[in-house]
Amino acid sequence: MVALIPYITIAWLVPAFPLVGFLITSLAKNKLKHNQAGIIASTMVALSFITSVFLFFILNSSGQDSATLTLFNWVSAGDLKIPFAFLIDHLSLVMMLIITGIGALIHIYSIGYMHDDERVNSFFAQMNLFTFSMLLLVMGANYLILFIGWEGVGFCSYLLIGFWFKNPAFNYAARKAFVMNRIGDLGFILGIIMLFFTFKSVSFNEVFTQAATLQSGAPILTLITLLLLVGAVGKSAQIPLFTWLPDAMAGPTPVSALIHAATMVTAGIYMIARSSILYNLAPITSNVMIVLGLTTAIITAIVGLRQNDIKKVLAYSTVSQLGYMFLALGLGAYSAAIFHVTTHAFFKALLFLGAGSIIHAMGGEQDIRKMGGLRSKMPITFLTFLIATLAISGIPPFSGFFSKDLILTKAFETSPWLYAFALGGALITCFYMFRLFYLVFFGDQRLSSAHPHESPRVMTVPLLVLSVLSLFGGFLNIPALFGGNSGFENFLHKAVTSKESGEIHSATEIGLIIVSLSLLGIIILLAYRTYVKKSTVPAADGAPSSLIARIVAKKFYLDEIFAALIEKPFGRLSDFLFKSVEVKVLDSAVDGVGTLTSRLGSLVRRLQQGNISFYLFAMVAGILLFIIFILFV
Amino acid sequence: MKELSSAIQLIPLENYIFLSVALFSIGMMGVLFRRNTIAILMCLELMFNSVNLLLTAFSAYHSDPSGQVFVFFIMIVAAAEVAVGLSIVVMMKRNVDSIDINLLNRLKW
Amino acid sequence: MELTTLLFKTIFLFIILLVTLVVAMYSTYAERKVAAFMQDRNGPNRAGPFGLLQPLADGLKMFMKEEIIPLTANKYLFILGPSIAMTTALLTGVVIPWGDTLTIGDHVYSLQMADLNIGILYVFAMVSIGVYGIMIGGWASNNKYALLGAIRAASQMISYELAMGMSIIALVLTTGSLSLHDIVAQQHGMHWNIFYQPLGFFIFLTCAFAETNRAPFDLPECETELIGGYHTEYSSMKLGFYLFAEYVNMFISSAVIATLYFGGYNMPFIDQLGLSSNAVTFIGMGFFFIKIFAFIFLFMWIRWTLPRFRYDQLMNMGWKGLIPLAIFNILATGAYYFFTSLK
Amino acid sequence: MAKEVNSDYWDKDRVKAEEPKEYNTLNVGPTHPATHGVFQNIMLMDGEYIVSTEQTIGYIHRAFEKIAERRPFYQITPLTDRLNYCSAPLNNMGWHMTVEKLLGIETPKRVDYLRIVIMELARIADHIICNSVIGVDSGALTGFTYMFQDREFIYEIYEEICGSRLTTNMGRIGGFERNFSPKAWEKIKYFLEFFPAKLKEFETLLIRNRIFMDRTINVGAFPLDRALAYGFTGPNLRACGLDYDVRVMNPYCSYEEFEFTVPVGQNGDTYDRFMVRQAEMKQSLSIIQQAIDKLDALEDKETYYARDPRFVLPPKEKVYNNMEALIWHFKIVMGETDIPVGEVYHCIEGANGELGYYLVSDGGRTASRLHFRRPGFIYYQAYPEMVQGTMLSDAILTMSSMNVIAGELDA
Amino acid sequence: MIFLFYLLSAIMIVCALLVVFSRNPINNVIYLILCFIAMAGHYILLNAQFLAVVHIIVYTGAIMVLFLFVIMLLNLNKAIIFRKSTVTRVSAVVTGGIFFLVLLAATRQTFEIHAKYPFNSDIGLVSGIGKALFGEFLLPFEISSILFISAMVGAMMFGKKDE
Amino acid sequence: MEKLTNRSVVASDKKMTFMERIYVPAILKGMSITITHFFKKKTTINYPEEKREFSKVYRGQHVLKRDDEGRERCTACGLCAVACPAEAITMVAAERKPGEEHLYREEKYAAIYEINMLRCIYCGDCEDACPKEAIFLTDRIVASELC
Repeated sequence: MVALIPYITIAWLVPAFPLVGFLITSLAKNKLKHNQAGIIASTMVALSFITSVFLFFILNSSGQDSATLTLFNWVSAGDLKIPFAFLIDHLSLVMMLIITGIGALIHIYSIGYMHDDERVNSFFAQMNLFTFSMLLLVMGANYLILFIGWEGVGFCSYLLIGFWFKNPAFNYAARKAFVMNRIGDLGFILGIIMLFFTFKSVSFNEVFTQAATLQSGAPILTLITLLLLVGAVGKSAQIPLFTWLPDAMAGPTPVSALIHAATMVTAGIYMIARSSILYNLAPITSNVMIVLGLTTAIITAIVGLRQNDIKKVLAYSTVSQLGYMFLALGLGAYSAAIFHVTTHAFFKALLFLGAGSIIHAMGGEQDIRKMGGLRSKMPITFLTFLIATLAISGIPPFSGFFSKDLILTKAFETSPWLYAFALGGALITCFYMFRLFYLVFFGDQRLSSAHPHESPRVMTVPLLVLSVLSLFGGFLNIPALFGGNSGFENFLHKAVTSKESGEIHSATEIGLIIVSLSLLGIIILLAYRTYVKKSTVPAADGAPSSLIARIVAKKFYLDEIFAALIEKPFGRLSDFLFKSVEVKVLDSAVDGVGTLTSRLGSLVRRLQQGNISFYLFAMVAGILLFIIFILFV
Repeated sequence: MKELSSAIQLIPLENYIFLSVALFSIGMMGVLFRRNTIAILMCLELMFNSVNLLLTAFSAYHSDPSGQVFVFFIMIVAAAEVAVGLSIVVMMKRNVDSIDINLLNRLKW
Repeated sequence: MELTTLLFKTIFLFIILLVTLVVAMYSTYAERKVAAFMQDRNGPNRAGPFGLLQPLADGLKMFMKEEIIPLTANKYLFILGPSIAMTTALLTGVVIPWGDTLTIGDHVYSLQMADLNIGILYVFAMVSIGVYGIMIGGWASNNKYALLGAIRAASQMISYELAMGMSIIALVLTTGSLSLHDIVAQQHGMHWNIFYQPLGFFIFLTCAFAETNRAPFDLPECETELIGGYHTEYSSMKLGFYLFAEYVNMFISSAVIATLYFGGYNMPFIDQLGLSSNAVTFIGMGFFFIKIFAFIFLFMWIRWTLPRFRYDQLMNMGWKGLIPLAIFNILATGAYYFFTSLK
Repeated sequence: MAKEVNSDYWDKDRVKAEEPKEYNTLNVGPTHPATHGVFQNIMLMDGEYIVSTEQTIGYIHRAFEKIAERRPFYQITPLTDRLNYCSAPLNNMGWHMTVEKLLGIETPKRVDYLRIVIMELARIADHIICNSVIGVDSGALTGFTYMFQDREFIYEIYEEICGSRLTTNMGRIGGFERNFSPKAWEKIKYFLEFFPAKLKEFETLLIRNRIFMDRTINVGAFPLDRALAYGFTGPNLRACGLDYDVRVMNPYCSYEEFEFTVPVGQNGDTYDRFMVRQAEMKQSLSIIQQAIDKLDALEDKETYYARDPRFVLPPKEKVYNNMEALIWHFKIVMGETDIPVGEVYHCIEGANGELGYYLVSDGGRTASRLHFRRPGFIYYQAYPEMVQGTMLSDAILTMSSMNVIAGELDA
Repeated sequence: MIFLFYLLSAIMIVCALLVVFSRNPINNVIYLILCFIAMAGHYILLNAQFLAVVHIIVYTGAIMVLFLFVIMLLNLNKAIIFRKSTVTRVSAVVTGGIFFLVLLAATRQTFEIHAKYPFNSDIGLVSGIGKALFGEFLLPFEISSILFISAMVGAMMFGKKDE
Repeated sequence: MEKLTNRSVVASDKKMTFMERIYVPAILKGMSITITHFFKKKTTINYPEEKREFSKVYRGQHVLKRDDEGRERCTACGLCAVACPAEAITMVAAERKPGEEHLYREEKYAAIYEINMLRCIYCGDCEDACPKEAIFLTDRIVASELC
């Protein structure tokens, strides 16, 4: 037993290190030599990782559930008293470890990846700022700090997506991500405001304590949770606000790995898991989440089948996996969701970094149709990519298997149909991932101009570390079925209240696993036949194909539907408002005021001759009159 | 010093009021009278100081230091005002080669 | 005020003025001797034994010289300049505690003309008025070199006043009083402020050099650039006043430094001697003057060693060097007292 | 900072039209304490900054070259004294060598070495003046007084050799008027002994003092290409970074036998010029030591002039006792000796730069055209360019560090 | 002591009038300085020693030096030839006079407050003002530093030459 | 930058160390030098009381010498006037009268021998030129009223 409170004070160091890194790299942007910014930034993140690990052990050995570190009084206006405080509990620690640990690896990787970029110092500054914001998000002890981190990561994401801002398409992608996030954020801040009006506080502890007393299914709770869900949907790229994430791949690959796979997009998951008490009390919202999550998982997986850009494939798979997490959240299996967040962070970061390594090797080429045969050229990347692919497909004993299986099992507990759909999505995932894998690494090299080569050590070492994590990450939570003790779930249980669910027979469980594994094996073989044996290469983008294929390739026309449903009506409305209301009513009113003023002005102008002495005279006379008035009248 | 410190008991407060009113009026007259911007600034200082004197007198007669603290603040404001005012004069001299206040009738150079 | 006190004060005032003038006069002699000795020369040795009458001869020469007021100069201001310089230089002496109390009969007289409770600020006020002497004189000469000198002098003195004031603030933090009498009384024994405020002393010393326009801060009058600077056009006794004012300033600033940082008239181990209080007072006064002369010597020593700054470097050093240092000193002192008071 | 303004600033209306109120003119000279001679700089000032400068020369127009063209060669020596009067023996020797070149007189080695001793002493004296005066102009008078004692000692050495101190008129065409006395040798050796320590002391006083460094570093810096374009030579060129030294590039007077380094600066600022001169003094000391060693090695201790009867006065005993000698004596003094027709340019490394003598002879008893290349005159041409945009204090230091000697401005 | 008061007041009023009516700006400055020094005398009479010295340091030592500085820099000595028309000047004097009378009338009620309060000779000393300044008025005191900074920045911006 | 020789050495070092940057050590070093000089022997020569020793060959005031028998050596040949670069010497020659043999050594002598001391530059050329060893520049300092 260790007394937690004295040690918890060092928690402020965790976000402080990246902040310092950001300050150094941004202020000394022009002074730093080539690699210095990267080294500083990586060191800072690594330092905060070390601090987090330390905190982890402290928390574990203390036996306490949570601790709050209040730094200073932040907002104090009327009733609203919000301290700037950090909440350290198991949930936030898990997130901190993911952010700082994977963040550190990605920072190190970026030293190699961004080596030749001229704005490398800005890059690291922004990455550090992102890490800082993300840490604020997960460490904040109330919704306001969470919101600040929320907005901070959104802003950094915007900056980093548009990092190569000279390309207008990238700029557009950045703007799109920003705007879509804003839609979600609107819901989110409304939710926070509702929270405040309901509970007169935004602090987690107080809100949850008060919420526990409320009736389950109370309308106000449903409203709040729905509004918060809107925020989560925006941030975590669920239907219908998911289209920004594939476009966000415009940013540098480490950014995609860190922000758009491992950390930021899971912020929504984190937020809902954090508010699990509220969600437990709002069954309607949970059902909405199940539907949303499952739809997202399946639809985006289908879309992923037809993508040819290596990063786009990964992006859709991310969205799909996020859908699984939402499914888990909706099922009330919060710890399962967070567990999937963790394993997903490992293997998806690994996938992105591997993709980055490949892109690096191919000289910037991202089209998988032009790759191929990289197996021998890039052995380390090949190996690590294989591990990651197996992990995401859910092959035991890789980490993805455990987390995905957990979610599937939970789904089966609720309804076999859910299980079936979820499994279908997982199979599709498996197929397109192996499609990607085979196209990239097997066959012949299809682009003759590139000279692929293994990446430098600064890039491969993070890959290896991550692959180890992807390989063994699942053992954190070995289910009882395999003789484990569900360590992760128990660990998180202290911070997150999961819904009670029905027991499931272990034989059924084993059966389910066997079914899914055999299906997966078939899918892998299928993919092997298609892409290795037959060496099928996907058709070019413009090639005629079936309707479904076209629909899939066009992402179910979601962007177009958005345009038709939202953009055009708004455009018409604004057009109407501009042409009739503004020009005719408002402008003429304003102009009338202006004309009146100028008429009056031309009358008064004779006094306004710009002669200061005259003004002074007038002023003195006025004061005189005033005093005389007061005194004698 | 004893004699000096009890001096206020001998001088009626009215005297200070008369004096500062007179100084204020002189300063005011100067502001209206002169066209030289620097001289006008000086007359403003004069007016400030008459107020200072009055504040100090009241403070002394009330045995309350707040008045003198206000004088302190007025000095601060005066110093800031002079710094900005004089730089405006310098700029004016540069731009129109004169410091006649009547030439300062354009809003923008 | 009692008649005896009044009488004493009057006599004392005259003595102070006399001593100030004599010291300043012989400072000119000392300066020439020190300079000569440091430069392997003999210095003045013709007027009287060892040239001791040289200051008198100089004074006589100054008086006998023709008064020249340039035709284009502003006559009144031209005369006003040196007068202000001289007056303000002499006025500062009244707040300096030249010695402890003197007991004559039943009366106890303080050897300080006026124990203002804002003594240091008074010194500052006089110093800040002293700028006018140089500025008005330099401007009234209607000479470009003189004007340049006057402008340099004014900006230099205003700039260095800031750092000087800040170093004093740190000192006041340690002493807790603005009264020079209290400050000296506190340093009884060996509790000299130099041991508590070494950085403040260093800043104050530097600023004192700048305020008295002594090398390496003698830009306003530097011979090789401005041909004498603000007093280029002056001759005869008006020039004498300027030169004299400089030496008076040097004397007074040495006295202020000795008072503020070196314990004034306090002498270590004087209590153990068991002397009568009057004897202690006189010995202390002597010791005080020894300190003053040491500082005057330091002033001269540095002048004859260092090259001078350039105008912008001077400003840089004042604004970017000394003022931050002084602020740091204040903060450090404040922090020290804050944390010691916590215990 | 100062703007580009045409240097013909005294077209007051034009300046006024451009910048109506900002600038005023300041006369630095002709009797300014920092000009060290009679010349005038009319500076257009923007506060403390110099916008442009016009330098005026001609206050001491003495028509040197024209006077010299009317005189027999040996009478020109005292005139050369007055070019750079800080290193008069150097000028004397240069002139003698020029004439020897025209007449084809071969000087004995011992004369060469003696000349080198004197020339390097003169160089040291000159550098002492320049560097100590930089100290004076920057306000440190004391170092000046220390160094001037040493210059005084060098003058005593001159006095032992030729009887005069400042304007030496030392040496004669073909050699010296008399051999060095033992006392002179004693003094030279004593000087070599004590001077390095004094030099070190002077350096300690100034060169690593931040005030001095701030005052001099990057003050009056002059890029090498501009310096070459103006025709800089000597320490001022070497301060810009080019190691051009006549003693090395175009050896005369047996300089090729001596080992010494050529100190150079970095960017030609005042500090570089100061340091180059300091280093050159040390080199000169080593050259003198080498010359003394070589003299000691020579068997001959008596030769002090070339045995050429045409221009070298016969010994006085011969004049009294020998008719031919008397005739030659009269011929030489009257300037009636035959002079070959020819055209000669001879340059030496003067203390201040390449000191050149261009001599055209048409066979008459005087030069038909004579021109002195005075380095100070050349440096002063670049002065406005060097000080444009700097402060008044910088201009003063730049001027003293260039070592412009008023005597060289007119000829 | 009342004599001292009258003496100082006379000096002040005469100097103030000279500031207004003297035409040479340098003389204006010098008269104003004299006026301020007399005012410092008044402060001492009022037992406000600290204020007296600060007044001298700030006004005489800094503000007026600035005035003098600017006048010297701009060489305004000869430029002052412009005058206002006689009407304006007369009306200025008249207005000033009326203002004086009105203000006197306005302040006449205050004449009685004298001697209502106990006399305390310590409030003008450093400690008294310091306590008020760093207690009650701490915030304005801190804010005044911001004012100073903005004034400095403003002055620099104005004074900078257009490059 | 190209080098003309292999002898060049960069003489200046403009990088300041921290100790040099804070002024004080160098200032103290300088002050220690000046204070040692304060106690050193002074080099001043108090002129009228003390006099410097001149070298034997010092070129001071001109003297027309006489020979061992007290006769003037000058024969007014005019070589000195010719040799004088400053044209400072004028002389009027006169014939030695009988009976003046104890005054003048040769038949001719300078009745008037004038040196314009304002023009004379003490170059010593006249001494060189004189075939009779008559004119000499001595180690006497020329009194100020003479020039």
